[in-house]
Amino acid sequence: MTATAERLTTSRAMVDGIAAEMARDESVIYLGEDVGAYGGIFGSSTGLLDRFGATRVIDTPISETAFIGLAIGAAVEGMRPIVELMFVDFFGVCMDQIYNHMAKISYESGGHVKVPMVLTTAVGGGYSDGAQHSQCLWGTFAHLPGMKVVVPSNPYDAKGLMISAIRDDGPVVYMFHKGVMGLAWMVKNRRAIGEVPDGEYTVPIGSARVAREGTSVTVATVSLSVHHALDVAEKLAEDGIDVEVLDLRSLVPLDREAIVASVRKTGRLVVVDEDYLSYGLSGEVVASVTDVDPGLLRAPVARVAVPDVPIPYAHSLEYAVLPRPDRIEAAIRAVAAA
Amino acid sequence: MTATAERLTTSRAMVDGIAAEMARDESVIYLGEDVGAYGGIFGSSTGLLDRFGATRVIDTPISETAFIGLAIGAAVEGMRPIVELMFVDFFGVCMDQIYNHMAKISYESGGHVKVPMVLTTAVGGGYSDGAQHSQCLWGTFAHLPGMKVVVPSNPYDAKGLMISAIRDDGPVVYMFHKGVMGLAWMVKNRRAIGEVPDGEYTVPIGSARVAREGTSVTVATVSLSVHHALDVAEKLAEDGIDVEVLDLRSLVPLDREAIVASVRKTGRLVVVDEDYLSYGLSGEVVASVTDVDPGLLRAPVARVAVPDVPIPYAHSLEYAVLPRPDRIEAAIRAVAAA
Amino acid sequence: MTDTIDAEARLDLYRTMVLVRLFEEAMLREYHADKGPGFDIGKGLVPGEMHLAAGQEPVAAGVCAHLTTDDAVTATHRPHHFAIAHGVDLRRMTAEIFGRETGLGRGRGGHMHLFDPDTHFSCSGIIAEGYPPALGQAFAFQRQGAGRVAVAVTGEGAANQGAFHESLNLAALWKLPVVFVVEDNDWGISVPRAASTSVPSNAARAAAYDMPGERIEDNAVEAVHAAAGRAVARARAGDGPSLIEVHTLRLWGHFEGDAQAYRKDIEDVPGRDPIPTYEKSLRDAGLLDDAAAAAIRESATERVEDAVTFAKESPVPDPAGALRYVFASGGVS
Amino acid sequence: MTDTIDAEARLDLYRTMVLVRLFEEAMLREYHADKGPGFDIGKGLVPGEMHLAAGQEPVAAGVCAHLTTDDAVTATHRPHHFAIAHGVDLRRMTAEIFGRETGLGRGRGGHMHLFDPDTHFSCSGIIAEGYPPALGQAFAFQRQGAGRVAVAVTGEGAANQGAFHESLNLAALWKLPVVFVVEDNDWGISVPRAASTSVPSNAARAAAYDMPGERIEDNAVEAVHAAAGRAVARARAGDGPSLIEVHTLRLWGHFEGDAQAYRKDIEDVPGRDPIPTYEKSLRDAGLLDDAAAAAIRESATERVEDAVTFAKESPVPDPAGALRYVFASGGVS
Ligand SMILES: Cc1ncc(C[n+]2csc(CCOP(=O)(O)OP(=O)(O)O)c2C)c(N)n1
Ligand SMILES: Cc1ncc(C[n+]2csc(CCOP(=O)(O)OP(=O)(O)O)c2C)c(N)n1
Ligand SMILES: [Mg+2]
Ligand SMILES: [Mg+2]
Repeated sequence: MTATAERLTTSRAMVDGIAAEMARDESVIYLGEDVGAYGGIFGSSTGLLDRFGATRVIDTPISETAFIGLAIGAAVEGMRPIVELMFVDFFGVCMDQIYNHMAKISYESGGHVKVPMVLTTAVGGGYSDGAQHSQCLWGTFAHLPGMKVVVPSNPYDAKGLMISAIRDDGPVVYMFHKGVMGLAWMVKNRRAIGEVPDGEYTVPIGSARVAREGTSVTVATVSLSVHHALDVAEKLAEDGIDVEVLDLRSLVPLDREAIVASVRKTGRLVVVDEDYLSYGLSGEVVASVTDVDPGLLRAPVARVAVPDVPIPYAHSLEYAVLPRPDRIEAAIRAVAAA
Repeated sequence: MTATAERLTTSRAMVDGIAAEMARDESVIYLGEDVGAYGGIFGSSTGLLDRFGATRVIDTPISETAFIGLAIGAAVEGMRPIVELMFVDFFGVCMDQIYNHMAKISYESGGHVKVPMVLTTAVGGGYSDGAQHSQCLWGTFAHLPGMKVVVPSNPYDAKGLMISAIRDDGPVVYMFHKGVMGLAWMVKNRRAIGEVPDGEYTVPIGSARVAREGTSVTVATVSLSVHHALDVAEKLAEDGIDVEVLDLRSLVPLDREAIVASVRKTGRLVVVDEDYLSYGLSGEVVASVTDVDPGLLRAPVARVAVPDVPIPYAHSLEYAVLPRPDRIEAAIRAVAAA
Repeated sequence: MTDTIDAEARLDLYRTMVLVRLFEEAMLREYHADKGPGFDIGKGLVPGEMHLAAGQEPVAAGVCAHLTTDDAVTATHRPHHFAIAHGVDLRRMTAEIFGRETGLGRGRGGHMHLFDPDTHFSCSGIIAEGYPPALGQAFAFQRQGAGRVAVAVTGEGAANQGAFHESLNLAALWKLPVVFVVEDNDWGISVPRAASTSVPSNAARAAAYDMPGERIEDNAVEAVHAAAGRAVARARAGDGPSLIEVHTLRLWGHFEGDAQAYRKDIEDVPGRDPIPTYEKSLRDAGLLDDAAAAAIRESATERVEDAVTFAKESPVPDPAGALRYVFASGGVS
Repeated sequence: MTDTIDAEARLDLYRTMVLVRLFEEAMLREYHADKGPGFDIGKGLVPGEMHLAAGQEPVAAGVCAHLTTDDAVTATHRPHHFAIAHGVDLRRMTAEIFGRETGLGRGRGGHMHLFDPDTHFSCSGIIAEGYPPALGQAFAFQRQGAGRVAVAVTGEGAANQGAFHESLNLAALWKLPVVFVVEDNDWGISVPRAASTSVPSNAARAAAYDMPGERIEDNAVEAVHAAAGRAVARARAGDGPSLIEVHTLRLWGHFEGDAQAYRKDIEDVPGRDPIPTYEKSLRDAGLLDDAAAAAIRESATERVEDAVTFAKESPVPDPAGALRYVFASGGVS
């Protein structure tokens, strides 16, 4: 293990983590649609085929139920498959394998069977891909027991969480937002590129990261919205609103202590969520506080999320429903002033 | 329309509602596995085949994607299908048709296409049916936009909500808890049988019902847990704890005003949810209050739900994780005392 | 059930193919017009993924020639050729692709989500999941007894998805008036057919449902026309579903921006373009000369450019209306 | 690859069938022992749904005769016969059905969720969804190169589920060492095969994947044994998957409590019991007499009753441990 580091995009950092584990452990393989020669539609496996060959980096038919199930069976027999669901939006064709099998076998077997696998999947919108290719849906996965759910926002975490996920003895869902990957062909955010240590390191699953310390308002969020929240925080600092940005990083387990600790300090909470508003992340974050003490909240909570509408295609409409910086800023100002 | 009424089980009331609409409207049909001669595994279609014949009450192959999709296409062409997913736990084999098609076509078509259909499905545990046959999962459905979600707790609502659901010009998911159906072969609750008016009537979708007025603590819940909550409330009344029980009845739309109004009165909130704890109903109910004013809450909120564990088989374990009366009672006492 | 085809029908096939091609060329142009500098998928008047069907015109033209707008078509993520061949209004379809309020879906849907109740056309971006709703349309038609049919389209990659199997079985079981069409363009994005499909022909799979299955080679529009004629007639007669697989050609990338580095047949692709081939056969048969061909192109160009102009001049949706149409009542709740 | 079977192997088939049957009879007895008054599905030492496999013994016996406990089996909601024939520990399996801490799943799983890593056995309550994980076991075995195989079982009703199709295609494509077994007991709960399946034989569907397919009629255990022998040998040799459909018999209801009012063949069912039939053929062949038959029953009874006693004497899980084993680390988070 070296102490050097490189500046990588999130996508390259994710691949770096996979490659490190594939080099270390023969039983790690990467399976999915267009993950071989294509390198993953969103760059999640670029270069792996060249390095590890077609027996370990495997293109599948468009049969998500069959190949995700295959990964489960292989994991049960001791392999450590990483299997990609190209867009999370496609979960409906294969959710049974995911939630009724991958996630439940450990429990149903009384811990006698382990299912060490990673399910990777691309999430997020913002580029007019319409209602079936733009969703986040992490709330859907996090609601169902038995799978950990991680959602990196930056290159460092992307690699470290990937290594942790692969080494976990149970199933981990690893959701990468297209907008944080630093892809050449999408709108770029400067936070999608960053310092990534060479070699192995892990980021623990289940611990949030204070992305920015502040005292006025807590913004709890994940993924691309972390970038937006930090941008907004910089701007608001000029107006004397000192925003604390909490990057939750992992939805299961959820770092409830970090949420409560931050709100204890600020007394004000904004949850930013690119998933749908209702029955999802935003409510759970709020409840993490009210479970302990609703008195910590000195103002109504603002939930900046997709307002229970399919993601529209037209740019004007899509930007109206996504938690864009303008909506985040307005919410923080309102909560800070309340 | 007559003014007479009968005492019916929830199951018979549900069927009564379906039959009334089938008699009135030729385009209403009932499709699903074992809905014909068997009459529905949980009595959701008993007697319909005899009355309406095999062209309108139709047994399907075990091909949920195909036959739910078929219902969607038929609805698009002007029929009003009711289609049954035998257990909600099976949603993973057909969720794409449900959430990416049934629920989104109206929006994607800019309102030009309507999908008037009802998806019925059995939910709930408590009889040792294990991790794949005991779930509620209403949080999963309610999180995804474009479908209304109703969850009746008693015979009157079962019929009235069914008629509303059939008449709705969009998709409605109708979730019936096995434990409220009044089935001969399951543990019986006296509230699973009740007065049901003959003929047509509707219960509006989206309005909660105050099942019991009270001033000390609000219990917001649905379905079988309403029965338990009322039982507990009766008991606690003797100790001077005056519980208000809110039967939400519909999760989408959610009657947020009713929740806030009740909490405004009591200042204390317990949410009882037979679905999984995290990222679900309980958080959303809490957030409905904190969206408006966290100051309404004079004590921590108690969430009595399934604690993010697959439903265990063994009776001792299952009863430990379900929101049984003992846990509800303890939670109300704690919140009342806080 | 005849395999002969008259001159006017042949010219119609050609007209449809040309119209589709000119439309796809226009989309190509408009899509790339304002994606730069570099290539940003979210930019421009036509943002998002764009799956064009150039090369696959024979399938849509040959099949839809047998349909009226009372029949239904469910298409895929690559839907334009079928939409056009089936008679979806070109202006409103184009406006949808441009995300305008005048579009088929008032800009809410986009190019993978074209819904037209007037022609019973729809499509879906989810692989093979357009098949099941087609069954339902066929189910409703069967009850009406008027001989209407539903055509359900997928790619060859999609034929390995569960929905394909379930749909074929259910349609055969209930003798639904469906024609299943598989467009085999050799690729599912970067995955060649041999790496996805365990049999050389999906037509062979029809036997697993006791259904006629036919495979058309060489992207031959008249062979498609003939096979579809038989399948549609069978469905209209109440004899149940059929499956047709057409070996067609993806002339361009899977979607725009696809560099196709994986594609070994790439050199050879332009030479397999079905339109010049068919044009030549019509010329050889004396049905087409320079003037007639030019007139067909001209009229198609006019229609396409009219649609593009209509789209560009149409209003962008007001963000204030973003929540309309979630429910049938119009609003979000 | 031979169809001949020696005397000991024939007796073994019989022994397995008898053991399964006595187990199912014991479950029937224990299940109904304490459901009253009336019938409450949630009551008693063995609560919940109970799908017994009486009548289907020939399938499990014939197939599993070719396996060792290094091979994998994934079964369905009706799993006992395959579990027993594959050699799952009877005590721990029974304890699981009784929901005890000593059970295969420490009481967390139940009768539809039996997982035994020692014999690579598992099952699932979701129709056809046991097929895909079997592919993964076969995939891991293929890489080990030691000739291990995975057997994946469903009912005929399940063969119309998407997972069936996807699994067959993928297994054939990658030449995975899998044997797909379809138990055709004529019914999917109350739905007769003719109302669910568009073809008379699922073996015919194997051709849709370029895979050998065979249908065995008459619930004939030796024919199952022969076909399975060929399929297992093929898989072990690296030649890929096969499909076997067996026309078997559901002797009892779909689950316990099923009144079977829908079942028109009900009168005729007991006469088709495969065990007396097979017993007679062994007697006719001089392989079995009263004493030997009695000894087999006696030893099976002993094993079954020992397992039931073990289960009943085992501790009920402590509610305090309800959250253990959600994650591999043991806890809920
Ligand atoms: C269920 C699902 N899985 C994966 C995808 C991603 N995807 C979109 S198009 C495509 C390839 C489709 O290939 P094919 O069916 O042959 O159609 P073609 O693109 O060649 O027209 C894939 C994998 C999807 N849209 N839906
Ligand atoms: C996806 C799914 N759909 C429906 C069911 C409910 N169900 C359980 S068993 C069964 C019938 C299965 O029939 P078959 O496959 O023939 O097996 P058998 O019961 O006859 O052994 C059904 C419909 C289920 N468990 N999973
Ligand atoms: Mg293709
Ligand atoms: Mg069966």
